[in-house]
Amino acid sequence: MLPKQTGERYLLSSSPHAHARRTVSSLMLDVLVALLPAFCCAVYFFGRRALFLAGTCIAACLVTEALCRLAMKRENTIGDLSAVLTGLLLALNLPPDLPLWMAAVGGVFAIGICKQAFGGLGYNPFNPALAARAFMLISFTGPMTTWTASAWQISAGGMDAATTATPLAFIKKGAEGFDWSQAALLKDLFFGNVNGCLGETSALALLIGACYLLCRRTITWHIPFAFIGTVFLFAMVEGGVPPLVHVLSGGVVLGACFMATDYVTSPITAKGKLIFGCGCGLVTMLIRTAPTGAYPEGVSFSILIMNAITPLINRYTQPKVFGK
Amino acid sequence: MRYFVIIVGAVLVNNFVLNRFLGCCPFLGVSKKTETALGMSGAVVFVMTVASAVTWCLDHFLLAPLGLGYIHTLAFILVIAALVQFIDIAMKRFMPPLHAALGIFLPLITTNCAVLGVAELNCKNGTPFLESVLFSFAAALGFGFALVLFSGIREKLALADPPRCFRGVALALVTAGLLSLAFMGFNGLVKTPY
Amino acid sequence: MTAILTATLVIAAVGALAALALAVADRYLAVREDPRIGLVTAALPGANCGGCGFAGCGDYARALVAGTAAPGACAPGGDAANSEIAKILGVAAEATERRVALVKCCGTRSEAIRVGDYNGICDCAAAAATAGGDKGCRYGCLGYGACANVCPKHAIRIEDGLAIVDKRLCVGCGKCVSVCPRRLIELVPASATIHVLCNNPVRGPEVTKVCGVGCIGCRLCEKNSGGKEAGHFTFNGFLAHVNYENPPADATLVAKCPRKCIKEDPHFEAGV
Amino acid sequence: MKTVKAQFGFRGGIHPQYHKDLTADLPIERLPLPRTLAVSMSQHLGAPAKCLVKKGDAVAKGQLIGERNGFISAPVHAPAAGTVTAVEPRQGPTGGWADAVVIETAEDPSGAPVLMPPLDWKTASREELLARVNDAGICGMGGAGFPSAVKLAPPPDKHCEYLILNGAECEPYLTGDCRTMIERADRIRLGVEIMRKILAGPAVRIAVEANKLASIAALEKAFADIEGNVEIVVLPTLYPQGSEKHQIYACTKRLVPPGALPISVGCVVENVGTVAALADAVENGVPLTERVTTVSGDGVARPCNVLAPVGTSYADLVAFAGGEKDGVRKVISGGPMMGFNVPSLQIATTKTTSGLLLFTAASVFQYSSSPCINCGSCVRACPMQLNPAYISRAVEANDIAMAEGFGVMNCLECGACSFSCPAYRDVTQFCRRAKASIRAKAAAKAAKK
Repeated sequence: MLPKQTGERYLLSSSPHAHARRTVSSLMLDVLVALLPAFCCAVYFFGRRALFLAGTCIAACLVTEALCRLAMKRENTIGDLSAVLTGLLLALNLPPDLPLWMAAVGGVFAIGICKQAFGGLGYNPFNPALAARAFMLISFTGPMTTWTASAWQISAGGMDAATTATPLAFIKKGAEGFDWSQAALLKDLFFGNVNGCLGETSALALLIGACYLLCRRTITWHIPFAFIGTVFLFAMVEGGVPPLVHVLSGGVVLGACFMATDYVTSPITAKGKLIFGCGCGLVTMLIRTAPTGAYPEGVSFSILIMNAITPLINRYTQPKVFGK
Repeated sequence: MRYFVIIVGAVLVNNFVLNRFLGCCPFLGVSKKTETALGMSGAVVFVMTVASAVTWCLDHFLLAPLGLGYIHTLAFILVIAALVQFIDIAMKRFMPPLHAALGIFLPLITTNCAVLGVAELNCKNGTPFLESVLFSFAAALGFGFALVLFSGIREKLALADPPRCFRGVALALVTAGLLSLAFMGFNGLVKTPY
Repeated sequence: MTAILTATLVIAAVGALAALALAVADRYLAVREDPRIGLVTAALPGANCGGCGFAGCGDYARALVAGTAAPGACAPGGDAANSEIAKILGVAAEATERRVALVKCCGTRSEAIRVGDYNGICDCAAAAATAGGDKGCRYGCLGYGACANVCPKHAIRIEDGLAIVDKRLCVGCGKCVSVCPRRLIELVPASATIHVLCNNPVRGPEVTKVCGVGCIGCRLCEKNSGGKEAGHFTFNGFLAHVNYENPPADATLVAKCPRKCIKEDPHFEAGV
Repeated sequence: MKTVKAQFGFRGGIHPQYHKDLTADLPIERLPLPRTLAVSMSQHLGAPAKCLVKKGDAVAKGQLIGERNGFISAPVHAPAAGTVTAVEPRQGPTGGWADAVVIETAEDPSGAPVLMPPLDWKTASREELLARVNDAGICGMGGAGFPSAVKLAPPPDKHCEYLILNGAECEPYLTGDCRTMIERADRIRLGVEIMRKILAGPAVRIAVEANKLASIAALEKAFADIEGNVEIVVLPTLYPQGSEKHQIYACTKRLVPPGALPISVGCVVENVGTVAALADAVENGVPLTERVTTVSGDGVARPCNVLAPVGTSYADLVAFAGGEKDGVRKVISGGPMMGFNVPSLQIATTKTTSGLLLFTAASVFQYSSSPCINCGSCVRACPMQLNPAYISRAVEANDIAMAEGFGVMNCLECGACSFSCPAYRDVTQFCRRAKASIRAKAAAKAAKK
C-alpha cells in the first residue's frame, strides 16, 4: 500500500529552470510567414493553380506525416508545422501546370521516404522538399519541365516570344546576341514577371521574406550570403550572362534563403555554413553553365549534394573551445 | 584538359557507386565510420590503380598478342585476387590497426565488381595505358568520395531513431538511393570519353 | 585445340606466378598468431557483452591465451564454454554456477511514493543527480531504465516504475550492476528462489514513510526459517538479505513477511 | 582607482529575463533566529567536514562543530547557541545526503559567543591572516564554494598578478551580491586590502555587470581613496558573465586553458560576499555562519533579501518572505540558470545558498523534448564555444567517448544551451551526465591503480 504523501509534489528537473520563448513550431511558423509574400506572388501570377498545388502538397505532407507517425506508434508531430513547411516549399519548387496527383506523390515521397523513414524531423540527411523535387524531376521529367506561357510575358525584346521556357533554359540554349543587360529584363526578373516554378518568379517577394527571417534571427546570414555571393562571383568570372541575371533567375534566391538554410540538413557552425553556402553556389553554377549539362537549373541538386557533404563539413568545422 | 575531364567524369558524373552502381557491397559494408571509410578508400584507390595497370599490361602484352581476349575476365580475376591477397598480407604486417579496422573487407575487394569493372571498362574501351591508369585512379577516388560522404551521413544516422522496419541496411539503402539521386544533378556536366 | 591449350597454359602460368608471389609474401611478410586464439574465440559465445571486463570476446580470448586472464569469467558461456576453453588452454576448469541479476526493490509506483515529478532525460543516473531522485526512498529503484539500456540481452524491462529482470534471458554479465546509480542490482545464483526485494537499510519508521513494501528489519523471516543459527539471512542495519551460500528453502516464510518484500522467484512473477 | 568598461567580450551567452527589480532595491533584512538549524557537514564541493559534536551537546555561537577534513575542505561553526538534538543524514540543496548537526536554538543564550581574537591586518603576518581565513571556514559564496584558504595560498611556483572580485551576479532574480556591494562596500574594501596582503599585492579588478548601477556607485565611493592598481570593470549585461574564465578574460584578456585553474594564468577570483565575510573574520573574529539569500520568484508573497544563519530551513525563509503562494510547482536553491531543484522545503541552507526561488505553474511547466533539429542556437549560446547539440546527441546514444571528444569536460553547466533550445532538449543535463560518467570512469581507473 502506498504510504500517505506529505507535502507538495514539486517538479524536479535539472538546471536551467528558465527557458527562451522559442519553440520548434514557432521557428517553422516564422519560415512559413516569411514565405507568404512569395506565395502571394505565385497566386498573383499563376492564379488558382498555385493555390491548388500548394494545397495538394501541404495536404499530402500532413496526411503522410500523420499516417507515418501512427504506423510507427509515435506521438503525432503535425503540430510542429514542419510538414506544412515541407509541403509549401515543395509546391514553390513545382511548375504551375503540374498535374495535382504528381504533386501529391511528391509530398508523400518527401515526408514518407525522406523524413519519417529516418525517424522524423531532425534525423533526415536530405532536405525532404528538395529530394522530392529531384525525385519528381527524374520520374516525371516531361511535366516537371513544361512551362506554359501563363506569365512569361516578354517585355524584353529579342527573346523568342513563342518560347515558353524559363530564362535559364534560354541561357542554356545559348541565346547568341541576346542583350542580357537590358534593364527591362532585370526588372522582370526582380518583380517576378518571368516563367518558372511557383516560388521562383519574384526575387523581391523572396527577399522580403528573407529579411524577415534575418530580423527574427530565425536564420543567420551565412548561407544566403555565401550562396548568392558565390553565384555572383562565378558568373562574373565566367563572363557570359550578367551575374545579376544568374542571381535573380531560377531558384537561387529561394534556395539560398529558404532551402539551403534548412537547419537539419545544413552545418551547425558559422564556418560550416559559409563553406556550405559556397559549395551550393559553386555546384549550382557548374550545373548551370556546363554546356553539355542535362539540367538548366542546378539549385536543388546543388543543395542536395551539399546536404550529403554536411556531416563531413560539420566534422571538420567544430568550434574551438574557449581558452584553447 | 582531357585528363581533367576524365577525372571529373569518373569522380562526379559517372561515379562508380552512385551512377554505375558498382562496388555497392563495400559501399554499404565499410561506411559505418568515417575513419574506416577513409582507410577503405585508400585501399580501393591503391588496389584499383595497381590492378588496372597490371591488367592492362596483361591484356596488351599477353592476352591480346595470343588472341586470348575472350578469357580476359578469367585472367583478371586471377591476377586481382592474388594482388589483393598480397596487399592484405602486407597491410597486416605494416599497418595492423588499419588491417584490424578493414578486417574482412579487404578480401572482399578481391572479387569486387568495382575493381574488375574498371579493368573491364578499360579493356572494352581500348583505353591507352596512361589514361586507363588515370581513369581507374579517378574512378577509385570517386568511389572513395562517395564512401566517405556516405559514411558521414551514416554516422549521423547512427544517432537517429528510425522506425524498426527501416533500421540498419534498409535505411542505408534508402540513403544511398537519395545520394545517387542528388548526384544525378551532375549528369552531362562534362562529356566523358569513357 | 591449340586455342584451348594456349589459354590453359597462359592462365596456369599467370596463376603460378601469382602463387609464387603470394608464397614469398607469406614466407617473409606474414604475421603469425597463436592458433589457439581462434579456437578460444570460437568457444566463447560471441555475445561481446563485456561482462568479463574485456572489450568483447576476441579481446578476452587474446588475454586468455596470453595468460593474463583466467577462464571462468564468461558468464554467458557458462560451464560449457569454460571447460572447453580450459581444455584448449590445458588448465583445470573451475565450475561456475549460473548467476542472474536481481533488482532488490519491489517499490512500484503503487507501493512507493515519489516526492516530485521528474522532468528530464530518461536515465537513472541523471534522475538520481536531480534533487537526489524523485523516489521517496533513496535506496530504491528509480525506474528510468539505465540497466535495461545496457543489457545486451534485453533481459530487463521497466514495469510500473520498476526494473524487472527476466531470469531466462539474463546471462549474468553484470553490466546492469555497475550502471545502477543506486547499486541495488546483485548477481545471485539462478537456483535461488527466495529473495528479499529491498535495499533500504534505515530504520523502520523512515522506511514506512516512503514505501509500502520496504524491509524494516523485523527479523520475522529469520525466525520463520529456523532462527539465527540456521543462517539463511544476514542483516545490514534494518535490512534483511538472503544468504545465498545457504539460501532458505521453505517458501512459507514468504507469505509471513509483514512487509511483503520477500518474494518467491520474482523473475517470473510478472508473467514473463 | 578608476572605473572602466570591459574591453574583451566573449562570444555566446544569452539574455534571460532578469527579474532583479523584484528585490534589487530592498535592503538586506536579518532573519529572526529560527528554532532549529540543520548545519550540514558538507557545505561545499570537496570533502565534508568531520563532525565534532554529538547528540545532547550544548553548543555556543561560533563554536567549531566540523573540522577541516582534507585539502579542499573548510571548517564548520555553529551559527547560534543551543543544543544538538541529532546528528543524522539530511538531504542537502544539491540532492545529496550528508551528516548534518541539528541544533535546537536557545531562546536566550546564556553563554557568550565563541569568537576568534580580532586581528589587525596591517600588523598581522601573511600566515596569520591565511590561518584565520581557514579557521573561519571562509569559502566561495558564489557557486561551488571553493574554500578560500586554498585559493589564497597558490602553489609556490605561481604568482597571483590579478585579484578579481566577482560582483557580476549574472543569474536572474538573485540580488544578494548586488545588495552586499551597496550596503557593505566598506567591508569589501577592507577584505580587498587583506587579500591583497595575503596574495602579495596583486592588481585588483572588481567586475560588476552594467545593470547594477547602484552597486557600482557604492563601490566607487568606498574605493575612492584606495591606493595601488585597483579598477572597477563594468561588464556588459550578459549571462554567464559571472563565470570565472569569462571574467578573467574580460578583465585581463587572459585565457584559462581547459581543465586549468585561474591561478595558472596568475588570477584569483573571489565572490564579493566572500570578501566581506573575510573582512569580518579578520577584523572581528567572526566565523562564516550566515549569508545573504535572495528569496524570490512568483511563488513567494514578499520577495526579499535575507541575512540568515547557515542551516536555516527553506520553510523558515519562505515564512519570513510572507509564505508561499498557491500553486507553487518548483523550488530552486540558487538561481534559475544553475540552481538546484529541491523536492521539499525541509532542506537547510548552506554557505553557498545564494537564492531560494519559488515558481508557480505560471512560470514553470512540465515540458517534453523533441529531437535536435540542428538549429545551432546552443552553439551560438555556448560561452565555452562547445557544440552542445552534438554532445547531447552523443550522450543520448550512450556514446560518452564521443561526447568527451567534443570537449564536454569544458562545459560550465551554465545552462545557456538548454535555455535557448527550441526543441526543449535537456542539453545541459546531457552534458552533466557525460561529465559525471567520465569523472566516475577516471575515478575508477585511479582507484584501480
